[in-house]
This record gives sequence, C-alpha cells and structure tokens, in this order.
Amino acid sequence: MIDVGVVGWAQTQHGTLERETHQSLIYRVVNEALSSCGVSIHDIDVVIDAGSDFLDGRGISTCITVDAMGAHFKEESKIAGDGLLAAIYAYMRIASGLFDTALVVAYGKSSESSPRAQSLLMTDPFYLRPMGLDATSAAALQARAYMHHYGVSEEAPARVAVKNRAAGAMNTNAQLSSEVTLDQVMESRPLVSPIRELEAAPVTDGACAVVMAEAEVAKSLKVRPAWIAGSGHAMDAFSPGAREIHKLRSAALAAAAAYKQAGVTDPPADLDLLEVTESFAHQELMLYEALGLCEEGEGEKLLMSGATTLGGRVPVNLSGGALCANPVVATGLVRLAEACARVTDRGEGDRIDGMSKAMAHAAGGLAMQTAACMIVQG
Amino acid sequence: MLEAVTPPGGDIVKSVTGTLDVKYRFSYGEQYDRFFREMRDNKRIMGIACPKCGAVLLPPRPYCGFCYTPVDEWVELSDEGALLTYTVVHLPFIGQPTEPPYIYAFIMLDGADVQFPHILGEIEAADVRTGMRVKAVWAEERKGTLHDIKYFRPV
Amino acid sequence: MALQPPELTYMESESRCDYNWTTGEVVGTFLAALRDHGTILAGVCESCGQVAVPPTSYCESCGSEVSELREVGPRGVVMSWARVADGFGGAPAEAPFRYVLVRPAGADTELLHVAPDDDGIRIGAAVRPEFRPREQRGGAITDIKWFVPDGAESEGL
Amino acid sequence: MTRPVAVIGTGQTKYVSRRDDKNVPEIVREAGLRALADAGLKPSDVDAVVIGSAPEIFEGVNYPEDWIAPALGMCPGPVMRVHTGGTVGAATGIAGFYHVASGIYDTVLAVAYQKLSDGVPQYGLSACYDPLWDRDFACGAPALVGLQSRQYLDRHAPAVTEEHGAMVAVKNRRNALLNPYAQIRKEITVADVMSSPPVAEPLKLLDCCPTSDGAAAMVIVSEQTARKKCPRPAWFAGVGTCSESPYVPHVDMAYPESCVRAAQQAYQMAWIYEPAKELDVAEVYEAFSFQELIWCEALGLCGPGEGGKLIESGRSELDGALPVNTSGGVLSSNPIGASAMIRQIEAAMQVMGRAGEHQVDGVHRALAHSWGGAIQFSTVTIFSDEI
Repeated sequence: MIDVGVVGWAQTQHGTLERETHQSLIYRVVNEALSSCGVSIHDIDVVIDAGSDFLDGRGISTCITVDAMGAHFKEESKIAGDGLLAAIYAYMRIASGLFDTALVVAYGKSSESSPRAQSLLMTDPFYLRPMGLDATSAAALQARAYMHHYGVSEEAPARVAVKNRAAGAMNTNAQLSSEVTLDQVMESRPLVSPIRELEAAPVTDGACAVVMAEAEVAKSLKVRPAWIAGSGHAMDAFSPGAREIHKLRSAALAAAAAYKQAGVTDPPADLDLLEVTESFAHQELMLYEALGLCEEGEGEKLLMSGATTLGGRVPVNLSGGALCANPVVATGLVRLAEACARVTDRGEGDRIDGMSKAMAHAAGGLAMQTAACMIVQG
Repeated sequence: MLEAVTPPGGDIVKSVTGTLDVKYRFSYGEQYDRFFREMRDNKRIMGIACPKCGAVLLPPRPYCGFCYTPVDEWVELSDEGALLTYTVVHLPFIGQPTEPPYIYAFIMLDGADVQFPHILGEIEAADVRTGMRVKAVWAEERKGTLHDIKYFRPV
Repeated sequence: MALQPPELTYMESESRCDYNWTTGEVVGTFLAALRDHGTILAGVCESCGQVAVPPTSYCESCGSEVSELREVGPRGVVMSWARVADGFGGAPAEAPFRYVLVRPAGADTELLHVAPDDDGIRIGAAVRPEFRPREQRGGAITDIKWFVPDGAESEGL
Repeated sequence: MTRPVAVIGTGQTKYVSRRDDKNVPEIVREAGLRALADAGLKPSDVDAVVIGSAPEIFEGVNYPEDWIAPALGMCPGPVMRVHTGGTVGAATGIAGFYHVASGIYDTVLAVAYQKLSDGVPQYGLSACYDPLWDRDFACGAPALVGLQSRQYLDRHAPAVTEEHGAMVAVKNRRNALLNPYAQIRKEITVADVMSSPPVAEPLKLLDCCPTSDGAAAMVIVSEQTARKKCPRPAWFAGVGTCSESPYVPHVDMAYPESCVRAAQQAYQMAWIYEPAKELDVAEVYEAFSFQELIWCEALGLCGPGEGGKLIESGRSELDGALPVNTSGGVLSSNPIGASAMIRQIEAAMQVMGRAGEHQVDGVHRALAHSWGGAIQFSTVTIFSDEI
C-alpha cells in the first residue's frame, strides 16, 4: 500500500467565537494548516470535509463553504460525522494512487444553536425522540451502567476531568484552560446524574484542518511528516438498549482494525500517546479498556496508576481532550492534529521525548455508538 | 409475514407525526456586519475587491473564492445593474416571505463581478428580458438584511 | 457616512418542519399493541433468536429478519438509570425524573423509558409499566406513562 | 494507476411518491439486500458500508446513518456516510470505489436513499440557501433551475426552445415505461408539457421531476472478487468530481465548469477522447428537462448550443446512436439522495447487460453524471466492460 504522511495541521483557538462565520473560521484554519507545511492550496488535489447540516443550520452546508476550503474547481467530498472519518476517507483517496495530496477540513459552531436540540435530532422518530433523550442523558445511562458493572468509584470520572483539565491548562488552543480540583468537580452541578457539569465537555466553536501527502511528496517538503500507520472505524447498534452499553464495542473494533494495519500487538507498549474523544469523563475510562490499554473493567486502576498522565507509560489526552475543548465535528480531527504534533515534535508545547507512535480516536452517536481511529508515527 | 402473539385489535400505527424546531443565531461576522450596516444605514451596497484577480466579490467574505487570497478592500457598488437571468416563481412553499407569483432574479450590479440575488417589482412577468437594466427600490424601514431593498424595478 | 452602532452580531433564525414518518409493520404493530392492549411486544430474530424490545424488523445484533413478535414483560428489571433534575423540554415527564433502561422479562435488550424520581429506581430493581388510560393512548411509546418500582427485588445482576 | 474496482450487483426499490409500508431503515435494507442478492453475496461478506443521503432535514434525523446502518446487518462494522447534496448518491458510489481502490477493503456495500414523503421537500431544499443572504428569495430547486434554464434558453435562442425541453420530458417518460422501478410511467406529449402549469418559468410542471421515496444500492468489489462472482462486471473506468463556488466571477449556470472539469477528469482516466463517439449510453441527472441538454453539452456529448439539435435528431432516444437516460431519468423518479446513484446503477446495468427491457445492445462504456448544490457540484462516473 502507498505510504501517506500527515504533513500539516492547524486548529483554531476554541471557544465561543461570536464574530466568526463558518467561512472565516475555515479560511483561517486552512491557511494555517497549509503554511505549517509550506504547501500551496493550488497543490492540493482533493479536499475532504466534515460537517453537520443541522449544526450549521443549512442544508448541504458545503454550498457556501466550498470556497472557504479552497475547493473551488477541485475534487471535493463531504463526510457526515467527525473530521477524523474525513481524514480516513482522504487517506483512502491518496492510498488509491490517484491523488498525491489531500486537505481535510472540519469545523463546528455549537454556540449557534442548542446542544440539547442538536443531540435530540440524533434520535429516531419512534422510540427515542418521544422520550426526549439527548446526548447527556444517554451518556449518563452509559456511565451508571459502566460504573455499576465494574464497581468503578464515583470519583473516578472526576479524576479524569482533573487530569485532563490540568493538561488543558498547558494547551493554548483549549477553551477551558484552568485546572480544577477533585472537590470542584465533585461539587459541580449535576447535569444528568451521575454526570456533573465539570465531567462534561464544554460547548465549543472551532475548526481544524490537516494536510496529507503521498510519501514522495511528503518527503520533498521541509517538514517532518507523521506517517499514517493504520486506521479503522466502526458502528455499533443504534438502540442504546440493544448494545452492551457498559462496553464500547465500536471503539474496540475500530482500534482493532487500526492495530492490525499498524502491526500494533500490545497497545500500551507499542503506543506512546493516545488522544481520545471523551465528551464525558467516564468515557475516557471506558476507552482505556476498549482500546486495549488495560483489561476490561480496569480503567480506573489504570488511571490511578498514573500511566495515562504526562510522564506515565501511555499518556492519554495531553492536549486536555474534549473536556477542555469540544468543537463538535472537529473534535476527533483535533485529536489527530495533537497526535501528529507530538510524534513529529512539531507542537508548540514542551518537547516530550520518546513519542514516536500515537493514536487519535473520534466518537459519534448517542453514548459513543460509533468510533474512528488513526495511528500515526514520527 | 409477521406473526404476532397478540394481534392488535385496531389497525397498526401507520405513521408517527412530529415537528422539528431548532433555533439558531447565525454570526454575521466582520464582513456581513459591515455589508448589512452599510445597507441599513447608508443604502449602499458594498463589494470586496480581490487584490490579485481584481474581481469585485459578493457576498462579502474575507477571501476571494477564486484566488484564495485574503481580501479587505471595500468597494461601493451601484444599486443599478443588468438582469443576468430570472424566473417567475409560481410554487408556494413554507416560509416564503413573498407570495407567488414573483420574479426571482440574478442581477449583475454595476461595478460587481458576482451576481446579486433579489426579486423584481413594478413590472409584468411577460415584459422581463435578460439584460434589461434594473434599480434597487429601498425599504423605508431597514434592519440589516437583503429585505432592506424591497425589490429591483426596471430603469 | 459613519455607520451606526450597534454591530450586527447574530441573525436569529429557526428551522421548523413537520414530519409524518412511516413506521413500517413491526414498529406499527408494536405501537398498536401498546395502544390497544397495553402489552409490550418484542421482536424475535429468526436467525440468532435475540428477543429485542422495542422491536425493529431487522435484528440489530446479526442483521437477520425479525419474523415474530412476542409479548414480553410487562415487569422488568432496571439495567441503568439517570436522574434529570432540571426542566427538560421534549421529555414526557416533569423534572425531576429518571431515564431508565428496562429489560422486560423475556427480552434480551432494554427499552428506554422514564421513571419517577424515586429511590426504588436503581440498577437491579424490579419495575412495571404504568400505562396511560386507554382514551389517552395514541399509539406511541409514550402510551406507557413510565415505569414504577414493582416492590420485589430482582436477582442475578 | 489504481487497482481495478467493479460493480457486481445493484439493487433498487420501486420508486413511489409515498412508501407507507416501510420506514427509512427498512427501505435502505430492501435495496441493500437486493444488491447483495444480485451479486450473489450475503451481508456477512461485506467489509464496509457507505451510505449516502441528501440534507438530513428531509427526514428530520441527524446522523441518520447511525439509525439506518444496523438495518444492513453490518453492526458492528465500518460505516461511513457521504453527504454532498444532489450528487451524494454518486459520491457514495465513488466513496465505495475509493474504499476498494485504496486496498483497505475488498467488498463494499454502497447505499443511497431518501424518503421525501416523511417531511416537506421544498422546505428542506430552501433551507440550503444562506440564511444571511438569499434564503428568503429562494424557492427550493425549481427557482434555481428556473434561473439556469432561462439563461440557457436565452443564450441559444432560437436554436434551443422550450419545446426542446418538452421533448426531453416526453422521451424520458417514454423510457420510464420500460423501467419497472420508475415512479412516473405515463406517456405524455410535447403539447401536454407545454400546457402544464408553470412552476418556475420557464419550467412547467411536466418539465419537473417528482419527489420520491426510495433507495438504491451497489456492491463494489476488488478485481479478485469480481472475477469470482460476476461473469460481466461493470468496471470503474473513469471517476471525476469537481466542486465550484457560486460566488466567484464568471459562474456560468448554462455551461457549468464543474461539470466540464469532472468530465475531463473521468475521460482522461478512462482514455476517452471523443465521448460522443466512444460512449454507448449516458445517464445524466436531469431533475428538470432543460438540464439534460445542458449536461449533454457540458459533457461533450454534443457541441455548445447543440442540445436542441441533439434531442430533435433522435440520437439520444433509446434506439439512437447515444441513448441518454434509458432508465427514464430523474424526471421519472427522484428520491433525491439516491438519484445520483440510480444514474450509476443504470450505467452499470447497461454495461453488465442487466437493464432488462431498457437494455441497449452492445454497451461497452456507459457514463453516469450528477449535479448538486447551487449547480456547483458535479460527478462523472464511467463504467466499462473491460479493465
């Protein structure tokens, strides 16, 4: 198969960006991603974007953002769902041998509508919508089932929040850039219990863009590429009650596909970093298990061991993760950008030695019905 | 065929109804803000000129969609122009602010290089011709939307 | 001429659309059974045998046809719950209330519904559906008003 | 070059104005299982699913793939949804092509659908316009294509007339009589079209497509599987897509550049130099009658301004030298998200020799075209009977 490198990436400052339109946000982030690798928009062969029409408030939202992406007179296609899925499709495009370069764009402005209304739209019309089930409620059912099933302590998700907020405090792009204490998290307002306010991702506007290139082109650039070693994506059953909701079967499958391609046999040993989409704190613990960092039910133990903290054996979310900035649709692509920055040592933060292989994860659907993973190496 | 242990007494439920209602607040951003305030306050239509290809663009964006160059040079356009193409809309639909039939048109304003979408007034559908000159009729009360122009009339 | 403040920041807008979703035979039969008999039907997969509630015409587990509907419950066991403290437009219960995943007796999957904010609603607790009066039922999942504690504890969870 | 990829099975539902017996996932399942049966495969043979549908507001469910994909028997498994507006059905087939061409997957099920009767189609289409710009004046697709058709007619008058559009409507509705899946199967005359009520002038009711419920599916596989499973696969010979912005100078709706460029790309890949001679059939996305003429010109099937002459000559009739829209086209069935895939399916079936009563003899190469957005997205797919 053709080798593909991620050569450039950029993300916007995340937050409530009331003076930014979709176009201005996209234009800025694409330009920054291009200049991060010295590639001109005219050298891009294909643009793959991710967006959500309902989030954007327009049908076929790309109609009026295609120019902002630099896709005028170009091959362009749009994936519904997280930008990491768009990255996987862009990877396929280059791997086919028909394209040398690709630009991946993802953006979301959640502040323009209500997250509850948005997630209610993800329900089917017959069984879930009349119940008013939204993303937070579905995640709360999942959290309770998971914690009960494996005897996870009530503080465990709160400790994930403490860990990630501490990491986010060092990330200049993060929306929430202050540390929080365990007490602050535990005493924060219950949203839908057992989920507390500080255990849930914020409402975020933001965008991310990534440039990929086929090996020869990637090597010709004056930057160090992050090579794509593997990718995978998967979807579980739709009905929350038809899944084993205390497990993340889709994440396990997506990771298994990526591991197989990348030759990863012992994830905690073979991977140096993971960037995962934990829209709710307990999900990071579930992901430890699904992604094979520890045995089933031992997520809390892994967290408590410090292995997933900066300086640990397999750090997770050194960026602060979705708990510090959650630009829906772009959240997973931001994970990829963060992973690439670490394995190539091209990030803005402090250098961390020995980061050569990392995995980015994205989630979608109610209670993480879907997952996408991509492994990159320096 | 489906076998049900307890067949329902009445007919099965053939369909379920519901209403979707999502509220949005769309950011105007720097460009639309300036553009619509010029319309509202000064009855002026502004385009943005691309420093590279020289085209005067609509609607205002921070870049030229063709050259992918940043743009920031505002240019006042005439509120008069030529009819690029038009259609007489007879189809009613939900949320339409103008009752059909009406004439929807693309107008190339003098000084612009991209079409301006609006409706025509003070003219019978049968008399409309591609290429004819039209001029904006401004609304008395203006709020910073395209409705600050009531319609375009023949010159 | 100088432009007047204020700046134009947001344009308020609304997407509003009416729907009339076709249910299909399985969903339609399930909803009719709630309305007409106050019974809960599950779908039985003709291949893997999974008994799924609420039913779909295809097995979400193995993808095969669901060719039989079977009555389950009405009693069931709470497999998970979540407490909603604040007002929650669009939900069929007034806050505070609880969302529950209930596995009716005889089913292999769980039904999502609501329950009162009662400490009897916890994982492993036995619950039973409280149906709305016949004249108030419209052939919808909300024909079950909610699940309430059934007193007796369930075992084996 | 990329590795060979082929379509070995197709499936469609009967297109109707309202499917009141099945819900959205069930319709998708019907098409998907038919395609698999046509290919001689089971759901468990599928490595990945690609789903396509147009704006979610049509059915009012966001991320509808999460709801629908389990009906294809693929969960848990890899599912991706493409969303490019009108072109989405074709973009879904093309995404399926890249799934296999990349070497990552061997057998992919691509499904596209729309159940327009569940919602309000014109509302959904009008919500595509920029709320800060032109949404208030828009009138769904008919107004947009009304502008396009007027521009085209005025440019080429008197060589192209309103009657030429009517002739397209008559031809395609006649072809639809041979297609059991078509929604509108009624013979009409030029006079019927000309006297039908105006919708968005110059478009009259019979110049317009219907709104449909339905789904379409294709099984897309590697060379190895194709050779094993299908005596006469439809090979992807050329694939091209191109997007353009409606807000740049020189946008030409009467001769859209994105279509010209997508075609050039596909022709180049398929080694086609003279499309009008080298292609045996073409399926173009004529949601409105004049569009068939516009697309034939932009695709190089006739010269600019020769669309009127083309339809008059009978060349594009079912028994002509280059039949166009042998399926009856979008004018006969329009489940929007599936419509572009239906074009690919018809082209693939013509190459595979499985088009039934509307089969054209001796088809070696067939073209499928689609457009989307504000006449700004184009795809061209060319199938061939040889690699």
